[in-house]
Amino acid sequence: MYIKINNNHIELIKSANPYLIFATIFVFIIGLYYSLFQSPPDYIQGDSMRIMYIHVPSAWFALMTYSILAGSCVLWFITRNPLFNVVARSIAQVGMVFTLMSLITGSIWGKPTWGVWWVWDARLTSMLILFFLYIAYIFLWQAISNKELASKISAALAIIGFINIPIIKFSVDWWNTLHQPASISKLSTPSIDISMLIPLFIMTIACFLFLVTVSLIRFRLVLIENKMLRTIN
Amino acid sequence: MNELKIEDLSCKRGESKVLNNINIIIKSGETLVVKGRNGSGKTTLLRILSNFITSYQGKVSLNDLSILEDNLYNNKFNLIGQKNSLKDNLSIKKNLELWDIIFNESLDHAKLLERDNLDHLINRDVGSLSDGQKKCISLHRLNYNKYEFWFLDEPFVYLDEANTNSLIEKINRFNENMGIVILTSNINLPKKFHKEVNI
Amino acid sequence: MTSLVKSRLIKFLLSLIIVLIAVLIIIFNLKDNIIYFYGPTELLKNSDKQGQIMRLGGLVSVDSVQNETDSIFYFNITDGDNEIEVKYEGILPNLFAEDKGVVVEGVYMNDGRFIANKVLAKHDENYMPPEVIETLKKSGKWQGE
Amino acid sequence: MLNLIKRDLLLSFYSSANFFFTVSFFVLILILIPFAFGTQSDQLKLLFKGVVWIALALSIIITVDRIYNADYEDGNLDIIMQKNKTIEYLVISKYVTHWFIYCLPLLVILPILSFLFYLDYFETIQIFINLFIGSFGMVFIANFVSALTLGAKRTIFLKAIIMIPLFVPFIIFGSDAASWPILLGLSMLSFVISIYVTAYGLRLYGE
Repeated sequence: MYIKINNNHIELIKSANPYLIFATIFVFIIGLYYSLFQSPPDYIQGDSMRIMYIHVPSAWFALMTYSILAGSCVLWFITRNPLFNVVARSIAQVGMVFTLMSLITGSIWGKPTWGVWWVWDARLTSMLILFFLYIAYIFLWQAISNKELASKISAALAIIGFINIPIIKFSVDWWNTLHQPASISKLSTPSIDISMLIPLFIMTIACFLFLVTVSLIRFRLVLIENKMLRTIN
Repeated sequence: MNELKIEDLSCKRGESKVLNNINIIIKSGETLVVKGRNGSGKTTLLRILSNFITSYQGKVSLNDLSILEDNLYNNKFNLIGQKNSLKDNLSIKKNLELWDIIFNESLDHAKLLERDNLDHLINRDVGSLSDGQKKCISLHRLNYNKYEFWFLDEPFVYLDEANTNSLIEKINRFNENMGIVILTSNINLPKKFHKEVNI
Repeated sequence: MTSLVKSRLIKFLLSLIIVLIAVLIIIFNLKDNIIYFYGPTELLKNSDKQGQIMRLGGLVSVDSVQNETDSIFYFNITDGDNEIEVKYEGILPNLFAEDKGVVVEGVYMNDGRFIANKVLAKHDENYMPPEVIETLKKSGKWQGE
Repeated sequence: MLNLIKRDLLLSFYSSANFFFTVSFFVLILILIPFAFGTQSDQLKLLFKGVVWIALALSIIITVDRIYNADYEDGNLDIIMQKNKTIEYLVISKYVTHWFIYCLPLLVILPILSFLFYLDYFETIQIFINLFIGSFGMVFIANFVSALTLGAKRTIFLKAIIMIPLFVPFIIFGSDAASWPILLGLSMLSFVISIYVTAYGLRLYGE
């Protein structure tokens, strides 16, 4: 079973690239404008809460990217369609960047709010472990010279690592942590004001565009690297 | 009477097809020489026959029973791969002891090594031997004698003329006892065996 | 072939049973191990925690903050039911305020007081601009602390 | 299965230097505590309970290259896999020998060390029980990581990066005496995961 992708698709991805990059930068600028100038400060935290506009989307996408990664590894094992393997490998690096981003912005936010850069509570620690899981996935693949084998082995590792995702997600509900629980999921009571939701929403779209753009570039590179194009024609 | 049958065997390694529609039948008492250039799939064929590779197209069967379903099949063959299966930091004697346990059979190694003129090496560390000597010791595993097939991957590499001849003699004796030998080689052998196949 | 399926089924069922037992064991014993801080009620219930270094979390009680000098503070931490008195020497974080969440790290003394050497402000999940808080409070819809 | 256990024990007996290195490594890490933190007995006691887990984790990480790698590289793994058609049995016997050769000596030496760090009998027994249960789980994890990284280059760092996050739960719960049931649960979970993944890895590298 070969990839159900032909050269036309690759060309399409290639030609869509500049537009996607432009759109990403454009939405990022709008989002930054809204979050830095248009939105009001928080009633307690003041201006330092603006970091949330980048912190929250990157944490979401760190988790989501890993879920897609593990999910496509599972699908690859079931269907044996190499497309899923290529997808998993294209998004891993972006996921790692998102994780690092949320860790860094989180500690910048933590200093003025909590009073410390870092605490060893369940949410922060499990997020750090997620970062190492991404590293393990990426470098395990690189370290094994037989690339077909490398894909299978690192996919198995990615699936095992998925145990960490529900731990990150629910750590704030299961245990007493310093990190606050999710703000968005509670629809009944207003945890976030609408004037703050708008920039958060724009920044989420910007992060999503970033994920898609970089993943598509990586997708093309991975295909070329694997010389899978040869089997298509 | 054993009959090993390979039907329409094709196998893909990574992106490249290494075996393409191979059909071979080998009967008891015969030797098959698998020839081919480097990377043509000789080792792959042996690893399919030894049940290590299980994802391939086509069918390999022993007496009309697929080797994947034959639970006893793994106890019938003796595979000598290209690696020597020797621990470099141990003496030959200790290595042989370890093999005895894995093969679940204790041989009179001193006598067998004397027959092959290797008995003077028995207390030497494997690390200090030459490649040819290591290969001879590796082939010593053929003395475990409850097997019906020998799968030999490049057995003549590193062997000098005398050792080559004694290995050929061993293979002949095994054939006379109705054993099947499948060996790979990319050089011309001094003797013609029963069957030869180019892949 | 059927024997292969059978052995796979047995393997699968066995591992399922082991996993279930393991998860049950973990869930039933996972009470206060990963806890980052204790609440006042939990601390008062367990008098064996006295004299140990730990973290205490809750809300700062209204009208309980007193400062002896510029750097020594006394305040009570409450979870609605119980209160524990905390003494802290140092600089309070900006977000420290009465009726707000806080986590303190220090020693739970034998006399039931808590000597803190570190105060962390715990942020809640609400993000609101100040004007909205005012209007919410006026209309009585504000349910936060 | 018994054959393999016998063979591995004999092999480790022949190259017993490995075994002494592991024990010395474990002891040396713990001996560093008083140098780093001073010799105050209360403090030593507290630190010992935590650092003993780090020492165990590191000792297992340095042994991980010896589980399957040597046999894979010299070709013995082929013979072993051929003779043990049910790879799960092979894996279980590797668990047994790996634990027996590399973890049991550490547990045997633990009481002596714990007296050096002023722990009383009761605390020693508690730590011993926790380490005993937790070491199994760590061995299971080490085995599957070893099987997954058989063909990888620069392996010891890579293995450490993969294994340390997986060891974190054991280290979190290990230092609390009352949490041995959680360690038991974790070990059981890692057993099930490990046995499938190790067998999968070995089959892949066998191909």
